[in-house]
Amino acid sequence: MDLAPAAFPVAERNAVVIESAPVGRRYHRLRLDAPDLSALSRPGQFFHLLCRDGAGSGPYLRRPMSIWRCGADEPLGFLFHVKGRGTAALAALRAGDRLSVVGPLGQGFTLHPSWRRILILARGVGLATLAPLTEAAARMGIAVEAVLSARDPADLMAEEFAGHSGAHVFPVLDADGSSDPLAVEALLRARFEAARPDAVFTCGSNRLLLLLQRLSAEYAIPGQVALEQQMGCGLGMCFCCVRPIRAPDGGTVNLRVCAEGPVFDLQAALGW
Amino acid sequence: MDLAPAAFPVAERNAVVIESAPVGRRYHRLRLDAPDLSALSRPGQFFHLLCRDGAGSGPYLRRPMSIWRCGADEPLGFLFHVKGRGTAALAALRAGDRLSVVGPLGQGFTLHPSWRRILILARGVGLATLAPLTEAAARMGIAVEAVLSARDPADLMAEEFAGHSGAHVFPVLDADGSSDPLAVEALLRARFEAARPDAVFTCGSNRLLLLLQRLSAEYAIPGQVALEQQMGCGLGMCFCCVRPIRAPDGGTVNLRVCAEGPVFDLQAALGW
Amino acid sequence: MVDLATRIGAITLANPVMPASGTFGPELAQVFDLDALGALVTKSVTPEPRAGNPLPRLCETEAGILNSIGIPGKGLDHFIAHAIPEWRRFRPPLIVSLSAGTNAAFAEAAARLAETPGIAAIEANISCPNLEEDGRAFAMFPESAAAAIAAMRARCALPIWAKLSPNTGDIAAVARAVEEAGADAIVVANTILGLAIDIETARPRLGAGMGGFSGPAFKPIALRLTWQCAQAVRIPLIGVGGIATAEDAVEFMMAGATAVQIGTASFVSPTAMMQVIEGLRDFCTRRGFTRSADLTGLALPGRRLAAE
Amino acid sequence: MVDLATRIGAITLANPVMPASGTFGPELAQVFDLDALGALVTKSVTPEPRAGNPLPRLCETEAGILNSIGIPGKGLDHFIAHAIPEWRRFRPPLIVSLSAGTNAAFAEAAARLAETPGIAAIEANISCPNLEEDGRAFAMFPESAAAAIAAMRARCALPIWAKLSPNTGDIAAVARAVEEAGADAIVVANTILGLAIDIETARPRLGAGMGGFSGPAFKPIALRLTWQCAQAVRIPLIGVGGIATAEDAVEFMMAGATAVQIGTASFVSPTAMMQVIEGLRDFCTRRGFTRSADLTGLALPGRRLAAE
Ligand SMILES: Cc1cc2nc3c(=O)[nH]c(=O)nc-3n(C[C@H](O)[C@H](O)[C@H](O)COP(=O)(O)OP(=O)(O)OC[C@H]3O[C@@H](n4cnc5c(N)ncnc54)[C@H](O)[C@@H]3O)c2cc1C
Ligand SMILES: Cc1cc2nc3c(=O)[nH]c(=O)nc-3n(C[C@H](O)[C@H](O)[C@H](O)COP(=O)(O)OP(=O)(O)OC[C@H]3O[C@@H](n4cnc5c(N)ncnc54)[C@H](O)[C@@H]3O)c2cc1C
Ligand SMILES: Cc1cc2nc3c(=O)[nH]c(=O)nc-3n(C[C@H](O)[C@H](O)[C@H](O)COP(=O)(O)O)c2cc1C
Ligand SMILES: Cc1cc2nc3c(=O)[nH]c(=O)nc-3n(C[C@H](O)[C@H](O)[C@H](O)COP(=O)(O)O)c2cc1C
Ligand code: FES
Ligand code: FES
Repeated sequence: MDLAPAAFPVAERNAVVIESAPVGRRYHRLRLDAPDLSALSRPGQFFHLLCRDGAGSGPYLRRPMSIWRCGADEPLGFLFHVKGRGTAALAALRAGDRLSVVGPLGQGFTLHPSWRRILILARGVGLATLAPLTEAAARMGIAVEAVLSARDPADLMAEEFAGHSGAHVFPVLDADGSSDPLAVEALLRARFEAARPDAVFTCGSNRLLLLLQRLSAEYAIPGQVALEQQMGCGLGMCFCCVRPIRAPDGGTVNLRVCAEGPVFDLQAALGW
Repeated sequence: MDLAPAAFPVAERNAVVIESAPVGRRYHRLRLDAPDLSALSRPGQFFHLLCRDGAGSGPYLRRPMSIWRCGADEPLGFLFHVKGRGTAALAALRAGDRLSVVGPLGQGFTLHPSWRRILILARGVGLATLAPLTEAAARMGIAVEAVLSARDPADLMAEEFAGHSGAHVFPVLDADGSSDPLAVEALLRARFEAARPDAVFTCGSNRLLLLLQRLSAEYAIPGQVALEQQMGCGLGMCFCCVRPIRAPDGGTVNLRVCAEGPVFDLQAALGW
Repeated sequence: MVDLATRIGAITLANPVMPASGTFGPELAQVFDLDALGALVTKSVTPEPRAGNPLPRLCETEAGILNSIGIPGKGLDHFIAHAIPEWRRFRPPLIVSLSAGTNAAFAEAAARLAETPGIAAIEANISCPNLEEDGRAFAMFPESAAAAIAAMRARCALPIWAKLSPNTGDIAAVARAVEEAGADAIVVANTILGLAIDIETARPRLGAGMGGFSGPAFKPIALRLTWQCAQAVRIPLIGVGGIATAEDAVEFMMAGATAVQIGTASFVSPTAMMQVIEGLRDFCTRRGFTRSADLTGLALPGRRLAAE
Repeated sequence: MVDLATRIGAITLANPVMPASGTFGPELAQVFDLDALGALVTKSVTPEPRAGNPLPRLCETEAGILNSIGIPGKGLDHFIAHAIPEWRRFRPPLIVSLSAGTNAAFAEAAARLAETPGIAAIEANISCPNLEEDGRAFAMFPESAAAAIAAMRARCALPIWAKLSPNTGDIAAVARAVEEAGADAIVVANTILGLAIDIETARPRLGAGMGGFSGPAFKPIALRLTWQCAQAVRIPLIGVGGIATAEDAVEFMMAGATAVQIGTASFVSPTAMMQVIEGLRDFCTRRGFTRSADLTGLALPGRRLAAE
C-alpha cells in the first residue's frame, strides 16, 4: 500500500485498537490500525500515548512507548509492563476503542548494510524496544543473536521478541541464576569469541548497559542503547527528558531522550 | 424484610445498579439494590449521587436526585432528564456497575390521614419527585388526580408517574396548547369545583408554582412544593443551596433546600 | 497498634484529622460518629448576623470548586446561646472559627468566647476581608495579620490558631508575624481567589463574581504554603487544601504539618475523614511508624527518613 | 466569515492564539504548519548559558503538572546566531522571551535583541528569580517589576510584554507599575509555586524541590489574575494558564484578555492551539460575533453583552 508521505512527519491520531490482550502475568500488548504511521515507524522510535480508557479516565500526561511491531503491512504494536495509572488505563482498552497516539518520535537504531551479525542484550520489557530491530536485521540478511534476561520463564516473552525474525535467543533467568552479571559476562564473551557481532544493542537495564559498554570496548565492537526518561512534551520542546551524555570533547552534555534519543551511542551513555 | 434501623439515618453507600434504561428521548431511569435505604426513604426526599460512570469518569461534585421509586420491597429508583455531564455519566451506567449514593436526605411531603383527595400539578421530570407521593396516597386510600404538563406525548411519562397507584392523570401538552397557563387554570378550577382536593402538590415549574399558589389561596386549599437549587454538601453544612422562603412574620429567610427542604409550604415558596 | 495521638500546643487530639471550617456541621453526625474525629471545627462565626452572598454561591471547576458563600450566620450571641450547647453533645475538642471586620471586633468576640465553657481553641479566620483595609484580608500583610492576633491575644486565654491566606505574596513573613504576635498554631491555608465565567451569558458563574478555590486542584499550592511556613516558624502547623486521602494527609505531615483539615472532599464523600484516619493508621503500620506524629516534617530539607 | 485579527499595540496577529514560553519549539512544525499561529513565543533565553535544574524536572498532579526546568539554554550569543535564523523560517510575529538576573542584564540583552532583525516583541519573563533580591522574582513587587521594565524600555525600541507572576500578593499593583514603566502589554500569568512529595521516599518529587504549577487546575487562578489586571490597566492583556479549549480561550478574552497563550495543553494534544483557533471561529459564528476582538472584556463589570 503506497502511502503519500504524510504532510507532517509526526501525527496526532485517534487510532482504533485492533487487539488488546494480556501477556504473561505483568505485561500487555496493544495493536492499532494506523497503516501509514506503522509504515513510517523505524525500530527504536516511540509514540507518545494518551492513556485514557474507554471512558476517558486516566492520568493527565501522555506516556512514551517504544514501537514493538511496525511495517507497511503490520498493525502498529506496543508491548508494555502494566506498572502505574497510565499503563493500567492502556491495558483497560478494548478492541474498537480509540487510542490517541503522537508519533513516530525520536531517533531509532541504525543498521549498516555491511553488517552480517548483531547481538542484542535486553532485560525485561526492554525486548519490546529491540524486537522491530530484529525483524529489520532479518530482512537485511543480518544474523541476530539475542540474550534475553528475565525473572522467570513466564516473563521471558521470547516469542513476542523474536516474532518470525529467526533470531537465535539465549534466555537468562533470575530463577536459575543465569542472569547473574558474571554468568551473563561469560555468555557474552563466549558469543563474542564464537560469532563476533558487527554491532551490539541493549535496552532496559542499567547493569547490562555498563557490562556491555565494558565488553564491547574491550572487543572494539560498536554499540547502541535505547534509554528511558520521564517525558512532558515528547517532541523536544520542554527539556524535561534530558540525560547526561558523553560529548566528543570528553565532557558531558544534557541531551533530550525524546529528540536526540532514545537511541544513543553505547559508549556515550552514562549509567543511571 | 424487617430491617434494624440503620445506625445512622444517612448512609454513604456503593449500591449495585439493577436496571439502567432510557425513557423516551430525553430521560433515563436507574434502579438500585439498596433495600434498607429504599425502606427508609420518604416521598419528596432525595439522594446525593456521585456521577461517575463505570470507569470513574464524571464531574467533581455529586448531583441531587429525587427518589422516584422506594419502599420496603421496591428497588430504589431515580428518573432524570439527561442534561449535563453528571446525568450523562449516570445514564452511561450499566446493570452491575456501582453507584455511590448518600441519603435519604431532606424533608419529604406530608400526607394527613384525614385527607381523602389530593391534586398534583407537575411539569416535565418534576413528576419523578411526585410519583412516590402518589403511591403513598393510594396506600392511604387517598384519591389522587394529577395534571401532568409536558412538551409532547413522548415526554409525558404518565406510566412512570402513576405506576400502579391508580391516580387519575390529566395530561396537558405544549404540542396542542393544553399546557397553556390559561388552559391549565381553567382545568384546575374545574377540578377544584368538581372534586375539591384536601391538599395540592407541585414540582418542576416556576410558572405552575405561581399559578397553584394563586388558585389554592383563592380556594383556601393547603399545598406543598418541592424546590430545586444547586448543592455542595447536600447535608446542610455549606449554605450554598439556600432559597428565600416567606417567614411567618411576613419577611423572608434563607432556608437550605437540602435540609429545611426540598419540600416547603406552597404559600411560603417564592418564585424563582 | 499505631499511636495517632496529636499534640497542638496544650491540646491533645485522638488523631490528626479534623474538618475544615465552613464545610462541616453537626448534620454530619447523621452519617458517622463525630466523636471519632481529632477535633471539631465550626463554620466561621461573626459578631453580627450576616445574610451571606448572592446566589449562586458555588460552582465546579476542573478537579475543584469555587465558593463565595459570604459567611452567612446568626451572629455571636445566637452562636453562644444555641450552637455551643449543640456542639457540647460531642467529645472531641471544639475549635470555634471566628471572622471579624476589625481588630477590636476580633478581640471583643475572642474575649466572649474565652468565657464560654466547652471551647478548646479559637481558629482566627484572618483570611476574611478587613473592612479597615478596603476589604483586603488581614492575612495579606504581616502587620495587619499580627495586629489582629495580638488584639485577640490580649483579651483571650484560649489557644489561638491563625488561619492564613494563600493570596499573600509572602506567607512565611505572615507566619512569623502571627507567631510573634502570640498565635499558638497556624492553619494553612484558606481558599485562593479564583474566577469562572459562563461564556454563554458572559457573566461570572458566582453571584459575587470571584470566589475561593478549593479541592484537589488546590493541593500542590496548599502543600507548598505548608512547606514554606514549616521552615519559617516553630509553632505547630495544621495543613488544609485539597486533602481527600490518607496519602494526601501524609504528604502534608511530611511537609511539616502536625495535623490536617479536610473540607471540600467531604462534599464528594461524607465519610472522607474516617477513611483518612483509617488510611493513616494503615500507612504507619505498613511503613513501621509507631507514632503518626513521627511523620511531621520528614520531607523538610536536612531531615533523614528516620524510619528507614 | 469571522475576523480573528488581533492587535497588540503596534503588532497585528492573524488570530489571538499563541504558544506559552517554554512549552513550544520549532519541533512542533513536525506536527502542523506553525504559520497558522497568531504569534510564536520562544523558550526564555538568558544572557549566559545555563545547565538547568537537577532531574526530575516535571511531575503530574491532579489535572495539572509541576515543573522546575530551570531555564536551561545556550545563552544569548548562541540564540542570536543559531536560533533566530531558524525562527525566521516562519511568518507569524516572533516574540522572544527574555529572562535575566538583574535590571542591567535585562537592559543589555534587550538592547542586543532590539538590533536583531526579525523580532516583533520581547516578552520580559520578570517572574524569574531576581538575584539581587535573594532570589525573589522581579514580578513579586511593583518596584522591582517596574525597575526591570524601565531598564529595558530605556535601551530597546521593540514592544515589551511584561510577563507577571501569580506569586505576588497584589498583581493589580504590579500591573500598574509595569504599565507606568513603559510595558506595551502584560502577559498574565506565569506558573504559581507548588509542591508534591513522594511519601514513599519522603522527598519532593522534583529535583529542585518546589516547582511551577500549570495546566487545567491552574485556570481559575490565572483567569482571576487576568480579571484583576483588566480592571487595573489600559494596555492589552495576554491571558495564559490552563487554557486547553476554545471555551477556555473565550473565558479569558471575556475577562479582559486581547490574546491567549497555550502551554501545558500542547503536551497532552500537540494540535491544541489549532483546535482552539477553529473552536474560537465556531463560537463567534454561532454567537454572531463578526470580530473575535469584540469578545475582549465582555464579562467585566458594567459591560452589557453587546451581541445579545
Ligand atoms: C522512549 C521510551 C520508550 C519506552 N518503551 C516502553 C515499552 O516499550 N514498554 C514498556 O513497558 N515501557 C516502556 N517505557 C516506559 C513507560 O513509558 C513507563 O513504564 C510508563 O510511562 C509508566 O507510566 P504509568 O503511568 O503506568 O506508571 P507510573 O509509575 O504511574 O508513572 C508515573 C510517571 O513516571 C513516568 N515513568 C514511570 N516509569 C517510566 C519509565 N520507565 N520511563 C519513562 N517515564 C516513566 C510516567 O511517564 C509518568 O509520568 C518507555 C519509556 C520511554 C521514555
Ligand atoms: C432536591 C433535588 C431533586 C432533584 N430531582 C431530580 C429528578 O428527580 N430528576 C431530574 O431529572 N432532576 C432532578 N433534579 C435536578 C438535578 O439535580 C439536575 O438536573 C442535575 O444536577 C444536573 O446535573 P448535570 O451535571 O447533568 O447538569 P449540568 O447543567 O452540567 O450541572 C451543572 C451544575 O448545575 C447544577 N444543576 C443543574 N441543574 C440543576 C437543577 N435543576 N437543580 C439543582 N442543581 C442543578 C448541577 O448539580 C451542577 O452542579 C433535582 C434537584 C434537586 C436540588
Ligand atoms: C463551601 C465552603 C465554605 C467555607 N467556609 C469557610 C469559613 O467559613 N471559614 C474559613 O476559615 N474557611 C472556610 N472555607 C475554607 C476551608 O476551610 C478550607 O480552608 C479550604 O476550602 C481548603 O481546603 P479544602 O480544599 O479541603 O476544602 C470554606 C470552604 C468551602 C468550600
Ligand atoms: C515545562 C514548562 C516550561 C516553562 N518554561 C517557561 C519559560 O522558560 N519562561 C516563561 O516565561 N514561562 C515558562 N513556563 C510557563 C508557561 O509559559 C505558562 O506561563 C504557564 O505554564 C501557564 O500556562 P499553561 O497552564 O497553559 O501551561 C513554562 C511552563 C512549563 C509547563
Ligand atoms: S519530553 Fe519535552 S523535551 Fe523531551
Ligand atoms: S447543599 Fe450544603 S447546605 Fe445544602
